[in-house]
Parts: sequence; C-alpha cells; structure tokens
Amino acid sequence: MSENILLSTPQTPLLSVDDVKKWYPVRQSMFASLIQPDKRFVKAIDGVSIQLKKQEIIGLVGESGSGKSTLGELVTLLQTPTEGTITFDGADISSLHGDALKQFRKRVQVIFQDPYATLNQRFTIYRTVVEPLIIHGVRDKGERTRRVKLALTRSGLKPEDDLLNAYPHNLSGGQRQRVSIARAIVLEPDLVVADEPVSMLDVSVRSGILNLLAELRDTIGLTIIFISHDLSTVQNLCDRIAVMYLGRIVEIGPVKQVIERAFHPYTRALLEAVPLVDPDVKRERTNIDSEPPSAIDLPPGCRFSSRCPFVTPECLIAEPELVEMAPGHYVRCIHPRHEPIWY
Amino acid sequence: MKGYRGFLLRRVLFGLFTIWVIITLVFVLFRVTPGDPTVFMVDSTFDPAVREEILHKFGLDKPLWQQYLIYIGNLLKGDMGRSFVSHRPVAEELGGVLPNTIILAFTSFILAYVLGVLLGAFLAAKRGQWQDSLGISLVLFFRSAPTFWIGMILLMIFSFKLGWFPSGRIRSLGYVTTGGLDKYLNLDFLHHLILPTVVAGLYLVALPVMLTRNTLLEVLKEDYIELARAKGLPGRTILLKHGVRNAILPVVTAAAVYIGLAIAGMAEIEVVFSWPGVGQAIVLAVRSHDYPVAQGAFLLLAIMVSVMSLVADLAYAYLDPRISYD
Amino acid sequence: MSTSSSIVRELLRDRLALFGLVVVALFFFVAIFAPALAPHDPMEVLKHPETGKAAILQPPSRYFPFGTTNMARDVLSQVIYGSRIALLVGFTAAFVVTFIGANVGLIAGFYGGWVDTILMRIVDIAYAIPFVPFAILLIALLRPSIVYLIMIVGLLMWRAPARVIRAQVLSLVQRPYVKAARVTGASNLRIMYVHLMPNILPIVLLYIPLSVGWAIMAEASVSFLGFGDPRMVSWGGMLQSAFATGAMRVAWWWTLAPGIAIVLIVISVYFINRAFEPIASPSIRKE
Amino acid sequence: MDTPLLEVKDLQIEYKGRRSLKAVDRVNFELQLGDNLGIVGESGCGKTTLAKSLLGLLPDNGSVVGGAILWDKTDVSHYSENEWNRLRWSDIALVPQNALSSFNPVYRLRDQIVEAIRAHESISVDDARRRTEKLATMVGIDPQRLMDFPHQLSGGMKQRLVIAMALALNPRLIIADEPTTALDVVVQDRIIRQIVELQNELKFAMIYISHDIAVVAETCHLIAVMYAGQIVEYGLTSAVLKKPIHPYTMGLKNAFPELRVDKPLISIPGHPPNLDPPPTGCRFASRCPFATELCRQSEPPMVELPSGQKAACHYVDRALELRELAAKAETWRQVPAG
Repeated sequence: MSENILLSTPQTPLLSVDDVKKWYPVRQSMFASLIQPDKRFVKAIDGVSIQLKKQEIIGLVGESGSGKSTLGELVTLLQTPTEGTITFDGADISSLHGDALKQFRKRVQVIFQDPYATLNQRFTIYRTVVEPLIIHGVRDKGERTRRVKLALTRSGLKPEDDLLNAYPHNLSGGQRQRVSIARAIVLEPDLVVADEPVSMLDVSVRSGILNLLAELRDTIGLTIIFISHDLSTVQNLCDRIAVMYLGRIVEIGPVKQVIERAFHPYTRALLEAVPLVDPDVKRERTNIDSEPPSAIDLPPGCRFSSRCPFVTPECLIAEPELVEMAPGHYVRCIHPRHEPIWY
Repeated sequence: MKGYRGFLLRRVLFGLFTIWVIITLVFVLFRVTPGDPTVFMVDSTFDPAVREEILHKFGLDKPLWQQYLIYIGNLLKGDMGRSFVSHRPVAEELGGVLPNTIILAFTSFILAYVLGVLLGAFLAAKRGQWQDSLGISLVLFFRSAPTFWIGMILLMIFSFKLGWFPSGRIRSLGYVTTGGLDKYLNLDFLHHLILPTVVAGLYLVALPVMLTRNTLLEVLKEDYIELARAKGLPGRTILLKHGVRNAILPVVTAAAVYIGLAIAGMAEIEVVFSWPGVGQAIVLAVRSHDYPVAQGAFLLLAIMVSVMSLVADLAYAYLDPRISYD
Repeated sequence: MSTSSSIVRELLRDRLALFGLVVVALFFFVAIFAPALAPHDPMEVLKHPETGKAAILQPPSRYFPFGTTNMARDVLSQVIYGSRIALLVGFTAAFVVTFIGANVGLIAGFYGGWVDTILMRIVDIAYAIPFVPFAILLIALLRPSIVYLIMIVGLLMWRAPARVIRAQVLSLVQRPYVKAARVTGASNLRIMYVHLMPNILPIVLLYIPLSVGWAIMAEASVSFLGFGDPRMVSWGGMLQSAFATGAMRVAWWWTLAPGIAIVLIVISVYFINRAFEPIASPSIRKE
Repeated sequence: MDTPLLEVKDLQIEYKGRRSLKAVDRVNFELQLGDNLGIVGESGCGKTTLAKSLLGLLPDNGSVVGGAILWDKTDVSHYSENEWNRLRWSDIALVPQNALSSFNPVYRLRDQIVEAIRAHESISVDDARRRTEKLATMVGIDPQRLMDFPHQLSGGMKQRLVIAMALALNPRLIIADEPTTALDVVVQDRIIRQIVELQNELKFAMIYISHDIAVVAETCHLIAVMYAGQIVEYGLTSAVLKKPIHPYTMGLKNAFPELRVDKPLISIPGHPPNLDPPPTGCRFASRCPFATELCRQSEPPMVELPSGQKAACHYVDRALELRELAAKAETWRQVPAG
C-alpha cells in the first residue's frame, strides 16, 4: 500500500511530497571506483511522503543528520530530489520552468537559522526586503516602498527611515530575524519553510518570533514548514509534527497527540531527553545509544533498531510501514509503545 | 594508506599534464609568432649539412601536426636541438648549468623558509609591539626591492668596496676541481654562493614571515589554544607545539606555489652575479636569439616549478591528518 | 556606517598606509607633470655648465642633483620620466589582473563542479609558468613593448586573486542570504553580481595594490634583463645600463636613485594593501 | 560553615577598546567543595567572561579592575600567567563551550590528555597513558578511540573526552561553559547525566554556565541569574525557578517553552542595555513591566530573603503579586521598549 494514500487529507493539499529520496554519492578515490563500481550513497532523504493543507503549520523534528533541512531545501527547489515527486498546488515542481517556475518562486519562501548570516551585510534593510520585488519585476518605486513597509510592519518592525537605511550589524538578533521574515513575506507567498528560525536567538525573544509566525498564518494565510530540533518549541506553534530519523518519517500526527502519547521509541527518546525546568520533577529516561549510525551504512530493517531498547529479531527483517495508530497519527514501528509517558 | 596512494597518483598525473600543457604552449608560441619558424631551430651560421639534418630531424618541412609529434618525441628523448651559439646539443648545454640553479634556489629557499617561519612566529608573539612593526617594515622593504638592485648594492659594498666576496661566477679563476661532487663541496664555491643566496633569501623571506605571522595570529584564536592555556601549559609550549604546528600547514601549502616563484625569479639574480644557471642561460639565449637554448631553458624551469610544487603538495598531505585525499 | 567611508577611515588610521597614499599621490603628480618637473630631457647628452665638457658620470651636485650617466644624461630627469612607465604599467596591469581574477574566481566558486575544476586547473597551470622567463621569451618572439608587457602580466598574474576569491565565494554561496535569493528566483548573474560581488569587493580591492606592485616589479625585471620598451625611460632600464656598462662600480648614484624609486612605490602599495586587509577579512580585525 | 573554596567578591571586569565596557560588574558568590552552581543568562550578559576570569583566561584587552577572586583565601585575580598555570587544570579545570574545536586537530586525542597530566605531575608517559585510558572508560569511551585524531570522533564523543580530560588531575573546581550547546538533545541528555553522576561521585565543585534554564535546573542545586554584567538573582535552584523574585527571572522562565506545559509564552521586549556607560538605576528597568521612577533612578541593592534566596530588585516584597502578573503575556506587551 502506497503511503501517500494513507497520509492524504480530505482537502486538496497545497504541497504534496511523494516518496521522495535524496541520495548523495559518497566520494571515493579513483582506485576504489575502478575496483568497486557500485557507488555508495549518503541517504539524506530516503523515501519521505507528506502532505500539507493550506494554512497548516507542520513541525519537522529530528536530530542533526535526520534529513529535515534537506527536505526543506527540496521543497524550495534549492536541491532536486533523486527520486519521487513534489507537487505544489497541483503541479510537479521539478517540471516547472519559465513563468510557472517564476510563479512558484514567488509563492514559496524560506527563513533561515543564523540571524547573522541570513542577511547580506552589504545590503541595507530596505535593499534586503525590496530585492524579491525587483526580481519579480515590480517596477513602480512607490509600490515597492509601500510593500516593503507593509512587510516590515507585518513582521513587527517599525518601517521608519532609520530602519530602512540601517545595515544588519546595527540590529539585534531578533530584529534581524524579523527582517528575514519580512523578506520572505514581501511577495505574499503561500508556503514558507522556516529552518530553525529561533534556535540561535535568546530565549527572551524567541516566543516573539514564534507568535509572529502563528499570526502570519492567520493574517496572510501562510502555510509553514517549521524545521526544529527542539520539541518544546514546536508544541506551541505547530498543528502537526513529523519526526524524522535518518531520512525517513518515523512518526507523524497532531502535535498534542505526538507529544502526549508518542508511539515510536525514538520519538519517546527525544521527548524524554528534553530537560525540564521544574527541578522537583525527575524524568524517566529511555536508554538509547546516544550516537546514530551513519546514513551510509544503515542497519537492516528498522533504521532505529541499532539504538532501540525494545529491538527484537523481527525488527531487523524489514523496514516497517507507517501504521495509523489513531486518527491522523502514524507510526513506523512494529512494537509501538502504548504505556503513558511518565513525567 | 590507499587513499594517499590515489592522491599521489592523481597529483603526479596532473603534474605531467601541466608540463604537457606548457610544452604545447611553447610549441604553439614558436609557431604562431610572425616569421619563418625555421629561424627558431636553425641558424644561418650552421653549415648546410647540419642545417638539412636539423630541418629533417625536427620535421620542419612537414605539416604542423607532424612537427608537433616529432617535437614531443624529441623532447621525450631529451633532444631539444642544438645551440646556435655553441652548436652543442641544448640538453648538454643546460645539463651543465642546471645544478647551479638548483643549488642556489634551494639554499636560498630553505634559508628563507626556515628563518621566515621562525621570524614570523616571533613577530606573532610580539604582535602590536615595536619588534612587530620593525620586522614587518624590514620584510616588506626587501619584498619591495628588486632582487637585482639589492644584488647590485651588495656587490657595490661587499665586493667592489670591501672586497669580501667575489663579484660573480661560481668559482675563482684558475680554481681547478676534480669534477663530481667536489665541484660544489668546496669553500671556494661556498664563498661564491653567499651573496646570491643572501639576496634571494632576503627577497623570499617575506612570504613565510607574513604568512606564518598572520596564520599564527588566527590559530592563536582557536578554541584549542584557549584550552591549552586552561590546561596550564607554558606559553612557549602553546605557541610552538599548538600554534606553530597548526600554522605551518598553510605555510607549507604556500610553499608549493612559492618555490616555483623562487625558481622562476632566479633569472635576475643569476644575471647580476654572473651565476651560470638556467635563468642566466635563458636570458643570454634570448638576447643572442639562440632559440633552442631559450626554449629548452624555459621548459626546464617550468618542469622544475611543477616538480617542486608537487613535492610540496605531497608534504602537505602528509602533514595534515584531516586531509581525505579526495 | 557605509563600507566606503569605513575603508577610507581605516586607511587614514594606519600611518604606514597614509605614508603609502602620499607617496603614490606624489608619484602620480611627478608622472603627470614630468615635462615641467624634469630639469632636462632624459635622453639629452648634457654638458657640464662649468667645464663645458660632456657631463659623463658626474656625482650628485647642484647642477645634477642625482648625478649623471655614462652617456652624460641627467639621472634625476630619468627617474622622473621613469615614474610614467611604472605607474602606467602598474595600474593598467593591476586593473587587468583584478578584473580577470575577480571574474574567474566568482565564476569558479559560484558554478562549482566541472567549471570550477577546469578554471582551477588553469590557475594551477598558470602557477607553473615561471613569470620572468616566460615574459622575456614572449617579448623576444614579439618585440619589446609595454603593451605586451601589460598583457603578459595581466594574463598570468590573475591566478592569485582568482584562487583567493574563489575560496571566498565558495563559502559565501552557502550563506543563507544567497540561498534566500535563489529561492526567490534570482538569476545566476544577479546572484553573482548583485549579491556576491559587494561581498568580495573588499578582497578584490586588496589585490589592486598588490598587483600594482607585481606589475611594477615585473616591468623593472624585464627591463633590467634588457627587454624593456626601448622608446621609454624606465627605472629597470636605468639599472640595466648602470649594470651592463659596469658603471655601478663607481657611479653609486646611478644605481641608487632608480632602485629607491622602485622600492618607494612598491612598498607604498604594500602598505596600502596591509591596511585593506582587516577590512577584507573581518576575522583578522577582531584581533 | 568552613571557609569557601572559591569566593568571588565585588568582581569587576572591563574590556578596553575604543570604548571601554564593564562586562562583569560587582559580582559576588561563594562556592564550597561539592557545590554545583549554575549561571544562566542570555548572550552578552557576562557569564562567559566571568568563567574565563576564574581561570585567568581573559583576552588581552580584558582585565579585572575591581574586587577579588579568592581561591583558598588567596586573591588570584592578578596572578601572572605562571602563577595561574599552577592552578589551572590541577585545581580548576575547564569544560569549554565548543568541544568540537577544543582538541588540536593535528595530535592524537590520547597525547592531548597525556599532555595535560604531564604538565602538572611528574609521572611517566606510560603511567599517564594508563590513566588516560581509565578516564576514557569512566566517560564511556572505548580506550581504543584515544588513538584517533579529533576529526574521527563525533561531537558527543569529543565532549565526553573533554570531560574526561577535565577530571584527569582531580581538580577541586570544574567550570563547564555551555558544554552541551552544540549537541543534539539525546546526546546532550547523556552528557548532562554523566556530569551529574561524576559530580556526585567525585564531589568536586562545579560552575555550570548555560543559557538554558532547564539544563541548569537539572544539573545544579544553586543558580545565579545574570543580566547585563550583574547577578540579579541567586539562590537554590528549586527556589529560584519555582518562585523567582526578580522580574527578569520571571520573564526568562515564562519565555522558556516547556514540554507539555500549556502556558502563554511571553517574550521580554527590547534588548539588554548598552554597557558603555551602563544606565543609571536598575539595568533591567527599560524592559521591566513593573519598573517605576525609583527603578530608573537608583540601583536596587541585593536583598536576601530568610530562605537565602537573593535578588537585586526594589520590589522583592511584591514578588508574589508580580509573579502572577509576569505569567501573562499582556503584562509584557505594555513595556514601551517593545
């Protein structure tokens, strides 16, 4: 049974990722390639299917190397998949060119993690935010200024001349991140991929950015893919969570359900590893081997088996399919955990 | 170490490729420049029999592509024609002076690099103090002064005025050597070697000094340097064992390129000190329109440059454990 | 704070760079007004005003402040006229070098893959060509001319900036702002010349004074070896005459003056280059 | 109580530059053997500067300009490099911020640990190597891996080896400066647990610097909250995090997302003040929803509650009421700085 049928939602999805793979060939020496012609690959994304409704915010979580950022780059056409198709608003994005591609570029935008590297330090704030408008041929200067100011206002900044003419080094981290949001929404896109947008910000300004994203979903109808390694950040913002492990989704479902009763041992390990503020609560930890295997030599069967405390011989036979455990809540595990998470 | 062998092979192949490109470049240059190409291979002073023989041997009566193949074939055999001046085979003529250039270039390069790295480390340790400014200014002075000019000045002072050193050539008139290694392993040769080596060394020292200093200053900001301090290691250990050892890597990489520049830059020094080397040979040959020697000397220099940079690249790969050889 | 004003401020703060700027400006002044400043025509055979005889190898005196040559020519006038060829070769060649270097580096670093491989192998090969021997060989095949010399410098010396700029571009294209521009649909040309160029410009600027220095040295070397442009007086050519005629044994002034001129201008551009460095690579600046 | 192992008294650290900046201003705390103090604060609050000063590792332009660092009753704040070297690692060891780059890339890991041991103890290389293997085992690293170069190990393994190295000479104080920031959550969890276990077992004193209050909550029993170069609140971790009495601590806690805790996340408006010169009055006043004229005029003294919990706020007595208000997002939106 194909996964995309399983995961389809009643409404036509805005974005549909169907069994997408992204493999990078492992560079090897000339000799090795002569002796052993079958290439080895880093399987950054190894068969991911996911569908997004309009105005949905989905959280992609996982450790570094899980492929979550690569998925973001595939969706925004920064990279092309090795296999599988990505459909945006009914069109296969890899087949887009000319005007259709330009339209797509207008409708899908990104926000990045590092507030320092995300802005061109030689551009003023105005230049940064107006750039997408210039690329998309907005000729009228007054119109451009109006839209730049609107985008900055929507991003929670005051679009005064001081700010428009400032350079990134004059701004705090939180302000920079708001400018990069303004740049992303100035074309009024439908989909924004936010790749760890708050993880490098101070705690005291993080929630401002998170609230802003939630607001933008309501005001301008954004659909957001929110990539994060931090489950506690995701819980307040997202509608659904997809947990990725070594290039595959291992659990996906409504945010509350996944956090409160995760079925997959990996999701539970992630949840249980989050330290708690309340010093009186002692959390229970699942013992998993702290280092994931390399994405080149994956274990047979379930790819989490090498770290899983509940592994049985059956786990090593074949990789499990995603199974619906509760409405909209899918898990890729043959021994899903049912006991409550103790906390 | 399979990876290293693969890297080595690729690097050697690329070195050969580079030399081939330069050989071809020279061939093309001599053919596309206006005028009769035969004038580059045979001189009017040659007697007709020799002239015929050379024209035939280099295929100058044949189409261009055949000339090219013959040219490559002859080079592989080490045959680069005959000198217009001495009428001796070019290979023989250059073979005699090649060691002189190698010795001069090597001594000055090693001198410059060893002293340069030490001085660079010293300046980094004294950064921002007067020793630093003085060192940088001096080094830049010798970098900005043409070698031949410094050579002339030193000749004026130490040779003409004070008479401490000979004014040129590699050995005194009338000095007889028994041949073999004794040609170079004697005090007379050393006496002749000093001034040109100093001049070349002064010019070459700038890059290792500046590169070591600047790289070391960067390295000293690394986290592992701070941890080394936290470990309570003495300052000198940190500077030398942790700082210089890491700063040396880019300095060695630069050597690959730099030794090539050093060899290429020997021509003026050889001329000033009448040092019978490949650089002087090419200058004299070009001046007297002795094209076979000029071409041969140029190729020889280019090959030396390529070989030297190859050696330095391999040394770098050996020094840095992080290199993946891919 | 804009970039250009910060560069100017940085240059003025550095005393050595200030010295460099003044010297270069002075040489420009001398070169432009050479006919007015030089006491004599540089090629004129002069007579000693007191003895009336040809002023051969006169040491510096009030008549000939820098002395005369073995052909009774005025060294000061020759040095003044020599600044013309030095600056002409230096700045024209520097323009060619940085222009080619910046574009090759930008293209190689931006496109990567086989474009990068090919361009960088060309750079490696350019590094394997010994410069001065190549220059004199080519000039002997063509004819001595500063136009050819500028071309040779330009065609060979771009290797250094190309390599450094490529490395910088390689790291810049990974920056999120470049990715954001791609996602927005900016064309490759736009990313290269609108987004990346302003960020590599400081390094490009760094190479202008450096290549001025290289070109002036190259011209001096080639002239010293006897392959200078015979129609013009150059410092290297002056040194060649002093050396070849053996006059350097006695006429120290003839050797000293042109050499000092070369050192002055080349060290000046190096000083300027050093002041640029912290601007070009902010990591050094934190020091 | 015995005399403290470490006593930091009115410590002031200044960075000199075109404009001088007091990165740490009148900081006080004490530490006994076995104590475990967490210092939390946001970027630029001075916590890393403070940590560095305790090892004499301030950068060239930074220096202690006031107060004292008493180690075993001796003021070490103006020690020379040589004097520091006697203290470093054998008495005070560091687990640095970025373990990934804290090993010299060109030497084998074993040699770098051996180097630390032999810099302070005259023992043979073989003995030092044997101890290194023991240390590796202690942090769960296969001694075989010690023969590797740093780039061959994962970030988590390197971090554990840095901890092993810190323990090599049985120091009495370990300063851990954001030791898990660069790591994934599962790896981080392992390391934190390891640190806590080792500390319980070996009873060294520890200063744990972090921007993450949850990590500190789980690792340390004492906490100091820093803001703009000063400690604004200090006390038992359980007390401070449950019942903060300084508005900044309240803000920080309410801004911190907690798993399965359904609360409105607040953000503290504005940003920390410029410290050249520092504002008059309370440094947090411009961002504080409860600031009054008094706060802007006069600097609040450190007030100690009977429980030992301390805070530098004029309104410590209103803490109960403020805590309630601070939990509401609207409260923070009223601050003009936003």
